[in-house]
Amino acid sequence: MEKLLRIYLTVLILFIYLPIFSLTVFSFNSGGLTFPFKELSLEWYVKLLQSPKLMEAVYRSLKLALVTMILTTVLSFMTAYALRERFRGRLFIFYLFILGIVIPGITYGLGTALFYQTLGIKKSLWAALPVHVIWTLPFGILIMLAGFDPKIQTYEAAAKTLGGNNWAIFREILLPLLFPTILGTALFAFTLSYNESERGIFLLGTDNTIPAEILAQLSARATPELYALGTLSTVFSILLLGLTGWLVLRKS
Amino acid sequence: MEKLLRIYLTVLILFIYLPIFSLTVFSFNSGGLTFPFKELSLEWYVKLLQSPKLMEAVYRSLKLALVTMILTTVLSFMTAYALRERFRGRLFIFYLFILGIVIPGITYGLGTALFYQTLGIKKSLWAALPVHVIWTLPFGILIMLAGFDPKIQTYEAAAKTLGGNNWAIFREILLPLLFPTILGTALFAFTLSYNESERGIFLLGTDNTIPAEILAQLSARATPELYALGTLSTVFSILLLGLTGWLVLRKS
Amino acid sequence: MAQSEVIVQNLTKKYDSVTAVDNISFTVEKGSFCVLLGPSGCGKTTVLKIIAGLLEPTEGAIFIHGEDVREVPTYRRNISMVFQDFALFPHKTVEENVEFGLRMRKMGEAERKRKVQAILEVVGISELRKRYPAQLSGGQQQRVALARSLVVEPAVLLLDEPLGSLDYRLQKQLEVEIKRLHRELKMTFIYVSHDLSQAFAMADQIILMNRGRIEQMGKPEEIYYRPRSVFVAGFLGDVNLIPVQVKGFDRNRIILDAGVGDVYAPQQEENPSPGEEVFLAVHAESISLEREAEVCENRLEGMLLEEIFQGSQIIYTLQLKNKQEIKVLKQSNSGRVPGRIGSPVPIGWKLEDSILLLAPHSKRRVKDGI
Amino acid sequence: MAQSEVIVQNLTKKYDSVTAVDNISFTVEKGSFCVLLGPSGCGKTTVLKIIAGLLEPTEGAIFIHGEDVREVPTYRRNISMVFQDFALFPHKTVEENVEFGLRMRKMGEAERKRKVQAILEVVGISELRKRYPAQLSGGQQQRVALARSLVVEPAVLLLDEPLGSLDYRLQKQLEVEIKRLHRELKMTFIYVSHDLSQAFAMADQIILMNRGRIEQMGKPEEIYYRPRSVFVAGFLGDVNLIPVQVKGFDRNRIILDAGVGDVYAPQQEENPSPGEEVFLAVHAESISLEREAEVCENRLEGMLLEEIFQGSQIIYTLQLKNKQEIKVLKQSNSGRVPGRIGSPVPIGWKLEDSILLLAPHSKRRVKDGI
Repeated sequence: MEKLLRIYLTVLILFIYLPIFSLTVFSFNSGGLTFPFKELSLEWYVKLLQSPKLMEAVYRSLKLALVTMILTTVLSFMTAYALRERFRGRLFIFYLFILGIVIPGITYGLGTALFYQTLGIKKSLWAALPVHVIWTLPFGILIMLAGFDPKIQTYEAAAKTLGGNNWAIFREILLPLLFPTILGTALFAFTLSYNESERGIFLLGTDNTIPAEILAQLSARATPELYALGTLSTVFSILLLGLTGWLVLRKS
Repeated sequence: MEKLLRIYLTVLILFIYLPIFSLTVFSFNSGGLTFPFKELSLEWYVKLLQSPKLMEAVYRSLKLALVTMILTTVLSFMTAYALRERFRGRLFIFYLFILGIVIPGITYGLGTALFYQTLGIKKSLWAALPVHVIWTLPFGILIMLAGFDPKIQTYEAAAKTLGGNNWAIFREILLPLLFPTILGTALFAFTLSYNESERGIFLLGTDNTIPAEILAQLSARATPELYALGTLSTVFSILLLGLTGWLVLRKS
Repeated sequence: MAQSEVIVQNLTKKYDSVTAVDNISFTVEKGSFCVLLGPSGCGKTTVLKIIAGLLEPTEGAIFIHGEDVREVPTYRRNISMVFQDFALFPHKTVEENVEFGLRMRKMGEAERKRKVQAILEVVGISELRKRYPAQLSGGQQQRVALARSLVVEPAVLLLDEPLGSLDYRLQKQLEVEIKRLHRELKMTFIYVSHDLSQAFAMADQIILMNRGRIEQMGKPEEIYYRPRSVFVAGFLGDVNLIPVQVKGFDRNRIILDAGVGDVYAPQQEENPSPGEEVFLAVHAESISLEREAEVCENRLEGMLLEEIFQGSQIIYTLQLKNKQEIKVLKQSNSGRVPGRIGSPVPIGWKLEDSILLLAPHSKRRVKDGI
Repeated sequence: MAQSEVIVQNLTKKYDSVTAVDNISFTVEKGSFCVLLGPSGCGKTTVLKIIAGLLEPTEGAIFIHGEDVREVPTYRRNISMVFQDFALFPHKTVEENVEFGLRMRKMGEAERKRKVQAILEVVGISELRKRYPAQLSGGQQQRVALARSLVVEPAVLLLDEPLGSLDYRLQKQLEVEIKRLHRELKMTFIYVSHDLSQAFAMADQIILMNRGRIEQMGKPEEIYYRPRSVFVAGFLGDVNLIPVQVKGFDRNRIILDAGVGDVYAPQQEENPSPGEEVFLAVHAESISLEREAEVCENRLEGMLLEEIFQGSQIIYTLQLKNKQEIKVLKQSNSGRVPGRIGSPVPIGWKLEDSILLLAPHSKRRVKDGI
């Protein structure tokens, strides 16, 4: 039984990672897209660094992801804090947020574009900020809610009976105890935003983020420097997720 | 304090839903894309139904989502069942699955396309199935793990001491107790797959699913029947998520 | 006259349709040790949390040190609380945990250090002050929790089943220490417990609750020797409840028909009427067997069913002719063994050990709800 | 000679670096009631789970009904188990819960119904058979759990602190009922508990564990009157542990220096050497006060520190001149009050009540780890 499960898990995981692996392999192939692997080279990585369009897009993506991260972290803390209390409609509100995950990304992006048009807001990098936050927020709330374990409520009660006011409790109890969770939320939000393309694509105008730029370039022609970029993005995402996991689970 | 939180939640939720709302409003506008709302009409919905290309794409999306749903449900049950046991590397495996959420969708789709090319697999609807499963699986595993509450392990132990073998325990204890969670996982997977575009787009070839078709048509020109379609998809997603929520939380 | 430290007035707490606390009132005197006692779900912890300000009452008022605290938040109520699972801050050392309340009160560092050191010595854990809670045993954690609550010198210390998660042996040791701390520090303690022996060991005043109401309050001896309802008598554990019917009165006695013979109880301020069906409560240790029984005013005959060794005590179970069981408690070194299982044994008790229960719901069966 | 139902042989269970069970062996006789007793974390539940097959041992063997069950999965071991939190299937009615084990055994429907009805009557809940577990009180749930495990007529019934989550009063009632079920059904019971009085009330055989090892096993009276180590004596609760030094021997006695005078213990099979430091254990209820003390062979003088009312018993705490505290237990109706707090009181006990503890770790302080 246990052996079977082990084999199943191994196969599934191999299956998930093989595509990434092939992308990585070909990004180091001096031949580029085609099958016979010619020669190991960093050629495409060099080209990537020399492409101002791609590098600008990377810079834009990083800026957007950073601001999204800050907003998401603050908002998910507040939301999770509020959702912890039992009140009428609590679950309904929770599901209203979770809807952000299942709602069709393209539809949502399209709707926002239309909404902006109605309000007369111009397309730009920062116009995509709200849809990024709305995409990352449900994940942030889920992580935060998991982090608010029931014991924390007892610690808060204890701190109150010892004379702690709300601010003291936040500073002395919540912040230090939830610090790993907060940091985990931040990193997860950053990663999600950095990799987002569907929602933002209609809002960015000419300010393409990197996934939007890849999508745009791919419509024309697939160049191997995109493989190099994909490999780098993937490695970066894995590192951030690893850090998130370590932070969230370290205490238990 | 409580009032402030209420206001904050209301504003945030309004903010999330206004774009969807404007999409919906304009889908009923006989004028179409432009701001002055002319007249309430079902014109675009009728056009949508009369567009064979869009309707075929909807049919393809439903087929793919259904198969993805079945595979995801079975695999997430097995994975969550395996991950429940404490074993060395358990968390590592868990994070390998979760990576499916944060990995850049476009990169992943691109990698898979490359991988298929290497293996000589042709682009088609079913070629997108693996990437859909890999996208929905981490969510499925998360829902299942949340559903496997620790008490279930005690029920299993009790059933064992009463003479129940593995199959009897699955049939009599796990299946009935986890039924709402299993159904919830299925619905969530269906919704995610139905709305997926990034990963599949390079694999579908000419067999566009509906989000892929929307993306393709939008590169050319935004037509208001897409608004009608977006509105329908959103309503459909909301209904499925509502059902999921009800199923997962009914027992508690 | 002693000063009242805490006054609870017509307190009610409702959750949707459930009434957890139902219009209760009591007073705790300054410097006394009050135990809120009762089965789980009786509302005792709810009362404690309302006093602490961690829950809001639906109706009623709380006065602490003469002040109506309805509008006063927890952190300004001059109370502190010890929780069942200790609730030590896991990211702070023992010293930092204990210091927390003093820092909240903006006390200077030198004085803080001095006070922390002093209280750690009082509870006997000064050598552990640099450790984190996870590095301590259950008993040590409870000492830290006590120190942390005591160091702020609250007007009232609230304790919510603080020994509930500890081993029996440790419970007994800490009971003694908590009692000693109370005596030395002269604070007012309000202690929630479901354990009768804990209440007896520590309380000046017991408030016995059931289903959100107060069943009886008073000193341990009052509750033990003068239970006022079948619930209270049942809660005391080793009490025999014998259903009887009032036959009449002679001199200073009430004559009762126990079904297997007449028994007697002292006359009350308010006597029951002849024909009324009531319960007679007799403590298991008040019952004499064999020769000793023959000099008692109440005499019945039982058959020995069972003999259970309990360490320092032995419980004998006897059966009357109408199948009513009678428990008798004897110290195990008393050396008398009342014959063999199945043999007849004379049973007796003194007139003053007959407790008549006249409370309104005295006819409810004790097994109710089990 | 009685037949052995369960044999545990050199059982060891290690988790990574922690040894939860350390090479223990014991035998449970057919039809007996065996209690695995010990503080939390002593390994008693681990042993039970290994017998049930829910955990695999690191080393050692288990025999049930003569069969080595190392390779036998739980569902074919002919045992059943009652869990601390009952573990009733929440989606099945009482009847369906109880029926489960019989269906697993492929029993026909008519016989199943008959057996379920019979066992529900035995545990006294036949009127609840259509209810779901969530609609039952704690006591009722426990009866269903018992019925569900008993109906399959296992060779051995395992009980893992089945009363741990119930109120004190309910515990006492169900103790009696479990004991009665054991007597009537003549099954072998293995019961895990941390509660000494539960073990005393029910066990034929107590296996007292500490830190993964067996400290002592035997009948309740043996453990109570002949504890073999400081741990066991401490676990018994109301035992006075007096550190003494062996001075010498006279006639049938060992002369011991208690620091405040000489005391005596009966000579042992293996006597300690003069000069050795050992502990003397004396049960709190074996100690006499005042006039009664003067006729005892062991006599000391104490000062009354404290008097704690405990319901049927009173605990007096006295202090010897060297600050050693002595607890004395008297039945509260015994009427003798040993003077006022602070007054000197003669203390005495009989020679045969002196228990000498020679166990290897007898010098460890009882407060260790607290």
